[in-house]
Amino acid sequence: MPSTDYVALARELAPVFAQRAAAHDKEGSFPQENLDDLVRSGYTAMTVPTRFGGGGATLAQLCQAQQILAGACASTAFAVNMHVHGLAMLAELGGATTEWACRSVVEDGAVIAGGFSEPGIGGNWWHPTTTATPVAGGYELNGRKGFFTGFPGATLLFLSASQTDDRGIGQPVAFLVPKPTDSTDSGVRVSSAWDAAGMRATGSHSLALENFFIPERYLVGESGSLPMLFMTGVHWAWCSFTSVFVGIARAALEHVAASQRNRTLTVIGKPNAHLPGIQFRVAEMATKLAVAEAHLNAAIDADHSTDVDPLAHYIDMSLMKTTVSSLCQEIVTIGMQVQGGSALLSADPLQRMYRDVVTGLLVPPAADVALEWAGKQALGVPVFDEPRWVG
Amino acid sequence: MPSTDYVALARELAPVFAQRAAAHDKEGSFPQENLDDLVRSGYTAMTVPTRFGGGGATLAQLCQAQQILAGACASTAFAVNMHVHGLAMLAELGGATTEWACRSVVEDGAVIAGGFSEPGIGGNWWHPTTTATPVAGGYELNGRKGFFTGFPGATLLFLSASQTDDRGIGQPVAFLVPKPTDSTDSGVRVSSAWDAAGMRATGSHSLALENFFIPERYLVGESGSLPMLFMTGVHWAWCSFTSVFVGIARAALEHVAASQRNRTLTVIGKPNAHLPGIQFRVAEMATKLAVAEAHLNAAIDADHSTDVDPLAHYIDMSLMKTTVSSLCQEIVTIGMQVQGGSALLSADPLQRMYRDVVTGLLVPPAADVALEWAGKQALGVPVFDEPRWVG
Amino acid sequence: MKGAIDMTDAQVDRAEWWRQLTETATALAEVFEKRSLDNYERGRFVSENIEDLKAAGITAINVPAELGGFDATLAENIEIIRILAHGCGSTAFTFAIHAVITGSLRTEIGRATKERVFGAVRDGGFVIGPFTDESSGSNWTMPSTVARRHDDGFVIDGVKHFATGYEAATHLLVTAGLTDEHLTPPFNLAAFLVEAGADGVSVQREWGGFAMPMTGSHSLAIKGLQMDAEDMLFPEGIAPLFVMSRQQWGNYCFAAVFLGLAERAYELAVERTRGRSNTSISDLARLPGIQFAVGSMRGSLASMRSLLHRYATEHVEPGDDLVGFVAQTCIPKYYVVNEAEQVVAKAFNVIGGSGIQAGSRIGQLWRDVKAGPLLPFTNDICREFIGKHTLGINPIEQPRWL
Amino acid sequence: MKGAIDMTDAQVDRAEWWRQLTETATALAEVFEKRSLDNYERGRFVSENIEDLKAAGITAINVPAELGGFDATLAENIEIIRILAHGCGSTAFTFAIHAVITGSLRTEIGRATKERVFGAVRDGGFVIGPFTDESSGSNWTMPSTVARRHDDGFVIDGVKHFATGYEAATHLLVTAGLTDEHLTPPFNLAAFLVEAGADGVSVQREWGGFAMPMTGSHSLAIKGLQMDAEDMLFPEGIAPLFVMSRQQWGNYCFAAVFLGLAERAYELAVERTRGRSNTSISDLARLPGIQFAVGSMRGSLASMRSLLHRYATEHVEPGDDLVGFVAQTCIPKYYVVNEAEQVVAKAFNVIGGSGIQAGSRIGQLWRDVKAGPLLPFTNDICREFIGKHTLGINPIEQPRWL
Repeated sequence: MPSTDYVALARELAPVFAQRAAAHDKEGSFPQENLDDLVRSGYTAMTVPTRFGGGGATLAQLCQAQQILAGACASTAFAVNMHVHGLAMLAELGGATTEWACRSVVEDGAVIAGGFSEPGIGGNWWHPTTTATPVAGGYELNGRKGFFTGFPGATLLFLSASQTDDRGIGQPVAFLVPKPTDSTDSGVRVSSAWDAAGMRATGSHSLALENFFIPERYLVGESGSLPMLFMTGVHWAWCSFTSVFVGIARAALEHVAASQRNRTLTVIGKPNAHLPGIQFRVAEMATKLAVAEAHLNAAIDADHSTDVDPLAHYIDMSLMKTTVSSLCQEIVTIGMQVQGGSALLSADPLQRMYRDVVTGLLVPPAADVALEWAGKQALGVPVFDEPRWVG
Repeated sequence: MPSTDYVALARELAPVFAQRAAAHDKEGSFPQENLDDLVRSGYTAMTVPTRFGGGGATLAQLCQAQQILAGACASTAFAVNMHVHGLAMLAELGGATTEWACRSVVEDGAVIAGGFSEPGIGGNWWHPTTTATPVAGGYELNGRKGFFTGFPGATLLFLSASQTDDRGIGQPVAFLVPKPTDSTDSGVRVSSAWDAAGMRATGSHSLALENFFIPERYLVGESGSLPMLFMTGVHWAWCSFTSVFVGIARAALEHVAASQRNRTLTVIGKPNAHLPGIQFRVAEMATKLAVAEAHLNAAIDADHSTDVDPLAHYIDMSLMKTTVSSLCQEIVTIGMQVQGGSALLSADPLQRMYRDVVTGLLVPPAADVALEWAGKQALGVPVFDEPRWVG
Repeated sequence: MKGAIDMTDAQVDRAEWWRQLTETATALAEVFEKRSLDNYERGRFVSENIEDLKAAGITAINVPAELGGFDATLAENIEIIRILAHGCGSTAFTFAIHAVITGSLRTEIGRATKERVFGAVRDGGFVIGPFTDESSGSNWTMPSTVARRHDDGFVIDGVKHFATGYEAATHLLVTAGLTDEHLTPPFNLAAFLVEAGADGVSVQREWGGFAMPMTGSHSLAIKGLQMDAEDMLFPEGIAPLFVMSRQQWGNYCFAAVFLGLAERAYELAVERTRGRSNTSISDLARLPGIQFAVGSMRGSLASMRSLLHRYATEHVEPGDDLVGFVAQTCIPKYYVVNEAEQVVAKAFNVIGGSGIQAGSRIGQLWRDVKAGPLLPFTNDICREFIGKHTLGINPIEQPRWL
Repeated sequence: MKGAIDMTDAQVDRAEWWRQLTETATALAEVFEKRSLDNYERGRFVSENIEDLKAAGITAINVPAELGGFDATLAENIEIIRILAHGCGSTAFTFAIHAVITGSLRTEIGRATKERVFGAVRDGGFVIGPFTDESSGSNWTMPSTVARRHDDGFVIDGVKHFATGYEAATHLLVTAGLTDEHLTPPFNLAAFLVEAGADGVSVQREWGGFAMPMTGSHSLAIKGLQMDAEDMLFPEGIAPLFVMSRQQWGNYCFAAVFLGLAERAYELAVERTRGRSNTSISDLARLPGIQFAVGSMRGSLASMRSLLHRYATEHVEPGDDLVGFVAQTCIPKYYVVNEAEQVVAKAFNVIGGSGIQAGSRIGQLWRDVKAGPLLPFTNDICREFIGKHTLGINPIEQPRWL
């Protein structure tokens, strides 16, 4: 059990983050002061194992805390998400790099950002096009990374690349490496700064990796082991991602319910909450939220041990993310209708939630692949069979 | 028949508006140069009757042209919408004020903006809280107007207010009055500049009317006739509103289809368009768009004469707007899923469409009132009976 | 028939003729609904209803004007089908099969065949087409029924499912794959006009359908059925093009059946609510939930009607892009049958527990409406055709996907 | 019964006992499904199945531990109901009524009544409760059945609909409004324990339901039914609180029936597709549309299961806010019954036209699933309770709306 109550900590930090959210959203600026608060308060050490001085938080604690942050400022929660869940996955892997990273987090306030998305691979993260070429003392990486969430605030980069094995086949490998502090000629260049409709304050830049040298010691795990590592640890990723969207949806419902209890139209003389149309739509929101929470919680509480078939585990987690993030987007959309025209005003946080929550439909795992794999598995069709479909 | 082909004109103007759209959206600036183009090209004279030198465009022509503008820049289409459909409604009303307004449009390039929304009345436009007090030579207006779309570019203001009749009952009245050019002490003050998540370039400011004097001659129609006038002419309002959202949805489908035909993932080696998941979702979009278009067109082609019961007419038009605008929002949301993560980038117009199209759920008529009235009418319950519900 | 012939004799105004046809259809739908309450559970074929439709001249609406017929448009066929579906889904669907065949065939066949078919139809003939071959997955391009050349004619063998209306049929349109080696699917498809009662056609399994139980959609065994050369309706290789270019008839007429079912479900919901009370609610119609549901059904039905009408008037003839046209005709079918399910479900909820009582009409509608997405073009085929066409991909190119 | 008693005698580990109960339920569900294929159309009451459940000790799962019973939790009741629904909706629903009554009653009644009821249940008793009064709109707070005081007891008159399981019942829980002037609704509500076969209870109309046809949910006429004072289960004015505080049993157990139906529909869709082919498709399971549909159903079912499980374990006992608790218990019922409809519809589409053939199991599921939203709490009541509660409005305050 962690000595820190991270859920209480999230509750403590949330109101300040909520106040700062509108400005960062407007400017698309990175909420560095929020990240500093998270480091200072020990939030970023949450998933570091206790043996390395961290909090050793459980998946359930991580997810609950992230939901609370997301309800206040979804960008902040999303920006720190790769850090908190990535550390948990690394901790399960073990090894020297992991220990070094964990100690950096606890002792030096290190923050990890991760990049597994690339232009041209869609949701197929197991097929990176970034190449890792062995050179003296390490590797040289070349390629492009998209949606590198949290990059501005990171001190460590968690990166995937493809290394060609002795059969000439590309195998995904991963590195955890200090972010170059020298912005020129370091091999890591922001090729396109983040500018988007939602999650605007996540600093999810696109990067160009150009002969980026990484010393050998920063390699994580063994070559080729990445897909299996990711499948067996995927609950950390998909449950924490999903928590961000559930947090937004819950905040939207609470905000809408409070607004409608307080808003009185002159023509009806009672709060809007007394209108059956408002009640029925709020009921849809509340019901969908209960479903989203229950499905997420069931995934959090599921058996994540190696007793479970890794593919089935990966599929169950992916289906959960697909189903729940879709429910969350519906909840906020209904909320917009309940709230009415004022929901569109920048002064109403609901419009930011509407823009942020749609990200849930867009981040990995891709819904179509989740449904395809779930269908194939149930129907006894191997998921990697070629041709992919026959008709 | 109008001598100008306004649909062709919209097609001609659209590409330029589309180029300008991103910048105005980013800044939230009013697209004055678009409005100037619309005036210069005669687009704004579209619905002025031919007897006053206008185009005398039909509802079908208006709606088709507005759909095209909306596909390029929804804010521009929405900002000019009150002008083009309002003129058509005024033309049916006739009278000296109308003739003066029509001639101003044709001869002086006048542009109308309209304000019927108010804080505190919800969608109940027939209950304005702005008061019109008779004074020597005219009226003095006091109150607040919200969502005064197109205000920055307008030269004429179309306003509603409530005048207390001799029984002490408030009756809605309307005025069409030159916009004061003196911004200080004119009685019309921008109390809150438009700053919103969608339709950002519409300049839909909130106004405070403070002892705003309006000469008698700017009164439109007779006191108390406004609700009936609006009900019988409502097809101009709801069909043109809806056209804006159908235009967005169609543009979204075209944009998504083109993107998916051109985007090739390295891991599949063919355009994404060959993926069945993409095909199925695009099919949903195309089907819903066909439904939206068909329902809108049926409303445009419906009998709008006084042979039709005004309440039934109002309900049919309102149900159409409710059903179709909801389909349009769904189309764009599915489009976001098809497009994937890049849909969120400011560089992709789809994210703007996602923010603009949700406005369709928020502008009048309110969905819940439309459903309530449609249900009551079918069930033989008078729509204004009190108590409103019994259970 | 009397009606129809009197009309032509008297040179009655076409609009007046149409008015009489729709009025008659409306009146008959009410009669059919009463019969449905009696016969649905037993799954008795709607032969009495079909006889009524014949007597009213409704089965003859597609007889070409040159043969003295009403020569109904596709939109008019749809309107009649929709009206009939208010009373009885089985009757509307059975009639729809006849309407699809007679409506689409009249412009595509030679004078002699036309007189043979439509002369019969004018005099009370009823044409059906069991199009679903054994284990073909409803894919007409891969028939399992075969036609072998024999002397100057053909011999046909196979099994056909869903022979809707068989008991009322005077003629059957039977498709089969020619065994000629030079013809590959789908160009080996041929269509034959078979007189009812011909040797070699027998009922293999009687219909006992869960939905549309009164359509008599038996499975037929076709064994050694002998056809003359002139019984083949199209020249070799042309039948597939005919089928493709006439999909609008199937897609729109089927959609009309389910639109009609949804409309009737809506009416029942209003009827069961308007002015009703119980011990706790003095007026069900004043409950907001009922009002919202009724309003929402109205919106859905208006959408469905607009869509189907638009397609039945504006997307009636294929242009140069035949496959693209077929893809477009899927749109109203796909939307209407699925939306109809939602409307019937909502109406059922408004009616409430009393709708569960046996013999209730809403229960029949709930069963019938489920047939919609299962009829060709099925949902997945619709999605594939519409999606590929919108994305500029030919829906019938191979490989179908990656 | 034998099974259950042996268990207690042997002091068998409770987990092992539970394993045996679920295994037996699973095996029986398969038997019930075969019977359903034979009996559904005829609407024969599932008496054989109820006898099997008695023999297996499943009807006795709610017998309190102090009386030697398994004393099943609400979550365990739900699990059994869900399993039974895989085989037969009518059986699962009939059992659910008994489970709701026995499960909720055991903690609320005195020692003597408890021994009377649960002694009987342990020995094969089956308790049902026809709760729907004539023209009450399913609103139990406004009963039309009345109980008049007479000597030291009561005389009951009224009509009760939906007496599910009547033919198997050994006991009936009959609610009625006391005619005492000092009691106003809902506080005049009283509940009586009636032995089956009592004079004054007769079948007024036999059940012939469109959905759940084998539940024997007859309408009962109650005329001059005489009750002793001790047959009244709760003190005056307490019955309404009992009903309110036990709504979780009805809402969750009903939801479990429809979850089970949806799960079975999904299984059938997979069974009918896996490894199947036709003349045009070599392997149906390799079609993307089928895969997406199966994947999407899996997602839906996982959501439904998570939701119901969460509520059945975490929202089991009311706290201080009784009405708020009732509102919360509506959530899984509302979601599951409506989502189940969507899943069954999707499964039916995957199965395709062959599902329309008579006697098909998917057709039975399609009919049964429609009962879900019509059972209390109906959709509109759920929406009202959930919405008001979320907005901080007491769902039972008056006036209900503006």
